[in-house]
Amino acid sequence: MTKEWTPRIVAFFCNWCTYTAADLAGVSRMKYAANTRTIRLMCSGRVDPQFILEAFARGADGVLIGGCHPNDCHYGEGNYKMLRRFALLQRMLKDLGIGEERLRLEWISAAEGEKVKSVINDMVKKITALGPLDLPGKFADWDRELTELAPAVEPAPVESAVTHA
Amino acid sequence: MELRRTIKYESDRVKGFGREVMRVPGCEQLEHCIQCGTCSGLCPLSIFMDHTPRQVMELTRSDFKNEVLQSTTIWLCASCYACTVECPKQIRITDIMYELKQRAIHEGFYPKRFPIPVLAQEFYKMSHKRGRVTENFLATVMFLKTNIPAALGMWRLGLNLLIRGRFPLKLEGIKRKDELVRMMAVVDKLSIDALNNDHQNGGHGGRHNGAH
Amino acid sequence: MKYSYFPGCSLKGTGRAYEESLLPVLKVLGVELEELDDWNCCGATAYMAVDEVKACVMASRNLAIAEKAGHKELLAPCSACYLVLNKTKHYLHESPVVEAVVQKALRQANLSYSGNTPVRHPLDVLVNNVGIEEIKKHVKHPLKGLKVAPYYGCQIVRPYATFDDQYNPTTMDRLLEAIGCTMVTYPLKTRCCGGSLTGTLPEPGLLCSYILLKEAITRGADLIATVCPLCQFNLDCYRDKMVGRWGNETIPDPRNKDARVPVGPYLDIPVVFFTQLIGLAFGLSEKELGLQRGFAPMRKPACAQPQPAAA
Amino acid sequence: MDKVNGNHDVRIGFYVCQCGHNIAAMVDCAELAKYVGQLPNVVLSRDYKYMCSDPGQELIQKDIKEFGLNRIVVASCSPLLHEHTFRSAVEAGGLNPFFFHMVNIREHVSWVHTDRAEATAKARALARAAIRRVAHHRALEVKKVPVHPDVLVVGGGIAGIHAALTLAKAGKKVYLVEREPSIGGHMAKFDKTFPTLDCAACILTPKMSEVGSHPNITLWSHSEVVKMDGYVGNYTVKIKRKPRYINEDLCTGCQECISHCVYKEPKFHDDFNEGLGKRKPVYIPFPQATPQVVLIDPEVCLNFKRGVLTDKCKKPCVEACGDRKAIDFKQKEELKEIKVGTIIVATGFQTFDVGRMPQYGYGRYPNVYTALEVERLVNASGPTAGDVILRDGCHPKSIGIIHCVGSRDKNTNRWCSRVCCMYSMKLAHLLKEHTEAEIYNFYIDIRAPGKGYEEFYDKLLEEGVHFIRGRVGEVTDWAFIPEEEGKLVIRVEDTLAGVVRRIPVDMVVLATGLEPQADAQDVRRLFNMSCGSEGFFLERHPKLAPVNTFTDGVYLAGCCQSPKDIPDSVAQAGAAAAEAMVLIDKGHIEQEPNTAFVVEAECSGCKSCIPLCPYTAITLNEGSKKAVINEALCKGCGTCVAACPSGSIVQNLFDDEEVFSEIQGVLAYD
Repeated sequence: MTKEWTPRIVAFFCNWCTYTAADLAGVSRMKYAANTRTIRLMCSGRVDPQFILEAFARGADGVLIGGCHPNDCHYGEGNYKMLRRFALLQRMLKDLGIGEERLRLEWISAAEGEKVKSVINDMVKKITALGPLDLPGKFADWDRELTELAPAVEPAPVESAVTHA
Repeated sequence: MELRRTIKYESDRVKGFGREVMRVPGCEQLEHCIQCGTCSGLCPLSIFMDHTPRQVMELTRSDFKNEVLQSTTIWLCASCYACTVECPKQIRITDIMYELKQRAIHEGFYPKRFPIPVLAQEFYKMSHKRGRVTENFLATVMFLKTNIPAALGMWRLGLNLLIRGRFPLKLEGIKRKDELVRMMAVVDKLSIDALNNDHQNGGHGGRHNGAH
Repeated sequence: MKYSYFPGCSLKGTGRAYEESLLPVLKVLGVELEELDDWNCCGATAYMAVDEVKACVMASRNLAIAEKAGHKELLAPCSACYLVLNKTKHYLHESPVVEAVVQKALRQANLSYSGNTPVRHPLDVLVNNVGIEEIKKHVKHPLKGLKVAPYYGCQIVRPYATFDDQYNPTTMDRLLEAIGCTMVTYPLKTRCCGGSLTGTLPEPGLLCSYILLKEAITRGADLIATVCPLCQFNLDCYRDKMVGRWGNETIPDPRNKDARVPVGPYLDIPVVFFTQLIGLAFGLSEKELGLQRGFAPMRKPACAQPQPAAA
Repeated sequence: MDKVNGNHDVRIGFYVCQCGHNIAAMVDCAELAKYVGQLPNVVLSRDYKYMCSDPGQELIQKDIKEFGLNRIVVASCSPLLHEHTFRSAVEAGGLNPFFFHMVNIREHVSWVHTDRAEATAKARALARAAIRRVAHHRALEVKKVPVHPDVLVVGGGIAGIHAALTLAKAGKKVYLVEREPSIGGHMAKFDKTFPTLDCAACILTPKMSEVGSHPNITLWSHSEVVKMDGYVGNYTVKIKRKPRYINEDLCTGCQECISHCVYKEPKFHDDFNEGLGKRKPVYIPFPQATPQVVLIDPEVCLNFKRGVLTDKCKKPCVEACGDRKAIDFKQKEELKEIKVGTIIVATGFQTFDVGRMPQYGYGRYPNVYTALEVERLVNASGPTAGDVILRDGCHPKSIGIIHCVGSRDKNTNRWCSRVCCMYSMKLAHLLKEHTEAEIYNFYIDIRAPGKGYEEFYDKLLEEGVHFIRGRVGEVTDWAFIPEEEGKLVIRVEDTLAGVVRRIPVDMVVLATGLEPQADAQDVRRLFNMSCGSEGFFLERHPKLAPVNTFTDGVYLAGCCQSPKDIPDSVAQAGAAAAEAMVLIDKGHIEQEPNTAFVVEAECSGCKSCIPLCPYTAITLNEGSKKAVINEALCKGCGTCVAACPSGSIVQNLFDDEEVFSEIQGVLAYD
């Protein structure tokens, strides 16, 4: 870990609204926290639950999903599809012991550069307060326990859930 | 006729004064003033002011502290909020006037015997001492302190009020004065400005969620 | 309906008539009031000029006591109090810094402020909680033909237009129409009365008040109805000074448009609290409504003399 | 440092763009280049001043040949800006253009962060992700689809008219759809135009009739677009033609029906004259209306009751029309469906609703007017034939014109409406001409930034029109001194003289600002565009793509994009027409090959993807019981990919591997 911990947030932005909004924020020289790492997708509908789990598994402290406002999806309803998965995922994450605040879905239109700024700053603030998630660290511990205590035991469900094909 | 130089030199500015005022909660919007004059246009008292409210805004923003705090404008503001609700840039002019009044009083920036600040302070004292204010006493004190002839001129008003039972002869007050004293003591201890500054410099004060 | 009641200093002094008329009227309407225990000065406008934060502490003490009292809402009849209490709520909400200070101060008195006690004005309560219809039910002597200039003053609609329109408030109009009065169009409804300037700087202060009286007169009003003790005081108690200053100004004769007459003699137009009018309509006596406290005697046109309501 | 996939023949070239100081100032480019240089598969790593410049692009091409690079990553600005540039460069270098990936370290890093170390760290993470990602890139083919040569222009104001004519003259077929019964828009209501003062009708009417008669233009007035499907080059649009109860082909515009209507006197609200005039149930909006065809208002015509045909009227209009038989009370609304390749949206603006600023007394005082009303009032063909007679029957001796009503005001609309200063001065001139009244302009700032505009301002000063710099607080009718009695009083600070003034006037004109049409949001969705925060349609780039939208093949013209005057609207309309022609004349568009396909072997035939596709591009092959995606229909949103339980759907450019490696990349520690 770096000397003094700051959260790392993976952001999945849809190409048409939120990514463009982030560009706008840049063109408008708005200043926001440098903790997000943006990954561009064509539509929030493309966000596969596995992407999110993978992000957490690889050490993200939070995941932000940005899509078009309801009715504004470039592809009609991709954002709704995401919304549905999101609801399920929230529940699942709770069971995995990952606080709901760590996964956030926001509708941000191409015009809302200001919102990109405020959402990111707000999320960084909240997650800083929550502290690190550090799943990789936990995995390591669990692995150790497993190997030390019960070599026979199956791998922890969490791990199986986050390892992808 | 007697001539006066009206030019302003940079040395006349008290640099940072404007910023200071704009940092006070409620006064931030002053930055956005476009000098449209809506405030003066609406102000029922602007017709008596040496500087119109608009000018006070500009003088404040550009650090002409002395001009601002010496102007009659801040004292003429009767806080009817007409300017505040109409300002196209949502500047809370009335609140800024309060801020300026406070500074003028703290720094003794007003003519001797000028009734308004005297009233304000007497009001302050009385409400502190007694927890409540009895207007007629307040007025009397003010007149005695500022303009005795006027006080005399007021006797008829006083009498009329007396006849109509609107001139209480005893001072109002609260029971738990000590409580109030303790509360005020707290405020005196904490320097609100200090808090403000800390608050400004990224202290999580809420309204500012700038990047850190 | 039960409210905590914050009279404010004026209603105990120069504005007694307001309290004297408010209480019986609310009683008739079955609105219970409980005067706030050991309330203190709201930290009124004059105070704010000295130390805004302390003003907030003053105000919030009252708010905190009200919260303790347990009735959901606080009734503040004086416009200045109403504004300062509301303003404090906004201020505390907006500025966490100030709130921190205030909470700390309150703790000295084992009080705390949560911000969930709405501050209401009688106009608001009468129209939006009691309701015009309910009020009509209690009218015994409709003030038929009484031409009223409704004067709201500034501080109940500005800057927080909570229960009425800030350009053209109408709650009092509706209220007084309900008890039979006729409203004259009065464009100065919310223009400033000069506040405390009338006392401190008569020239500008009195002019503000004078303009209000003059306009009401030229619009042919029998009287002016106010909602604020300070407004009432300013319009009511400085007439002699106004006559002295502007008595000779001429206005179009209210009775005959072409002629012009000096305004002086008309300046004794009565200025009453809206609650006093409601009281009259409810059949309460002028005495118990404190009407005798006004400088200008309340003139009622013959048709407005108490008469049984056409039920 | 964990190893990227086993793909060892991957040879990546990495380039950081300093973008002058734009990036270099906040990101340590040299350090970044150095860092990426030591990542696996990276053959060379450079930082350069301007990658998008020709030398920058040539550098890439040279390196590809020299070092046998087969993957290129450029860290510079937003892919939405230059991805295309670099792909072409890569292609020119002899590689498939999709062996390229772009990292946005300007809009998303250098411009938005304040700590150089943090910014550089973020840039490192993003670059690292791209390096890992690009290893998985595959060669892809760009699909070419033909562009339908016809164009749809929505809105028949001056912008729409100009765009339509430009295209028609170039030999393109154009559908011009206008909501109102006639084209002409706001300009048709104006009397004169600033600063030249040439009569609006004189310059607009010829263009209108040309539209009406041009063989290449299909004009559908009194019609609205209700649906748009398809994609750039191949849009299918549904248009609703509202019934006007007149057969357009048979009506000659003789207007006999109007004079014979049972209503002898016009008595209904006349929208074109802002309600200052009246019309009959059967009417033609204004003399030069195009098409020159009357229409019947079913809301007020005696032959209808609340819009429903009753046949109660003896219909002298039908008699008057005689054997032309143009009147058809049975006419129904009809739906037209057209195919076009490109669309120009020119839906215009609406004027600010002055009811939102009661302090100016509109509606309360009869002699307070909106600017548009005054345009009609001074107009020779207006309701008063150009005689400025007020609602109370008098002629004004003094007039106050209040600028910025509903502009530059956080309580209403924050933006400057750009045209009010000029049209206010125009109206001041015209009113002076018509009434010789004393005229006061109340302004915050005079904005006259156009050819001949400042000169016009100067001309007005010469004419003795008063200019008072101050925003009016309120308009009232209470008199302070006798001279004010019976007048409207404007109280304002003359901010230049530094004094407060009360100015009694007979007439007040409110220079209302421009705002988005009430239904702008619906229109935006219809053509799936974006809106700026004020609600005007958002251009793709404020400087470099001012008439493009985020939807390819949909262009903007006129005030629907932002307030602008006639010259600018016309210029923009020309630009939009040109952009449309670019596509038409090119004949085809290249489609981003980001479509999805099913890996038959892995598909379990569960059908869960089928209902998800908004374009019904997925079907089940009854034979193989496997899903198949019709590439032509797929638009590449990737929703099905994310949902496929067996992970058997692959999206080009956003393949699972690619995204996963990107995720791992941004999170891996240095």
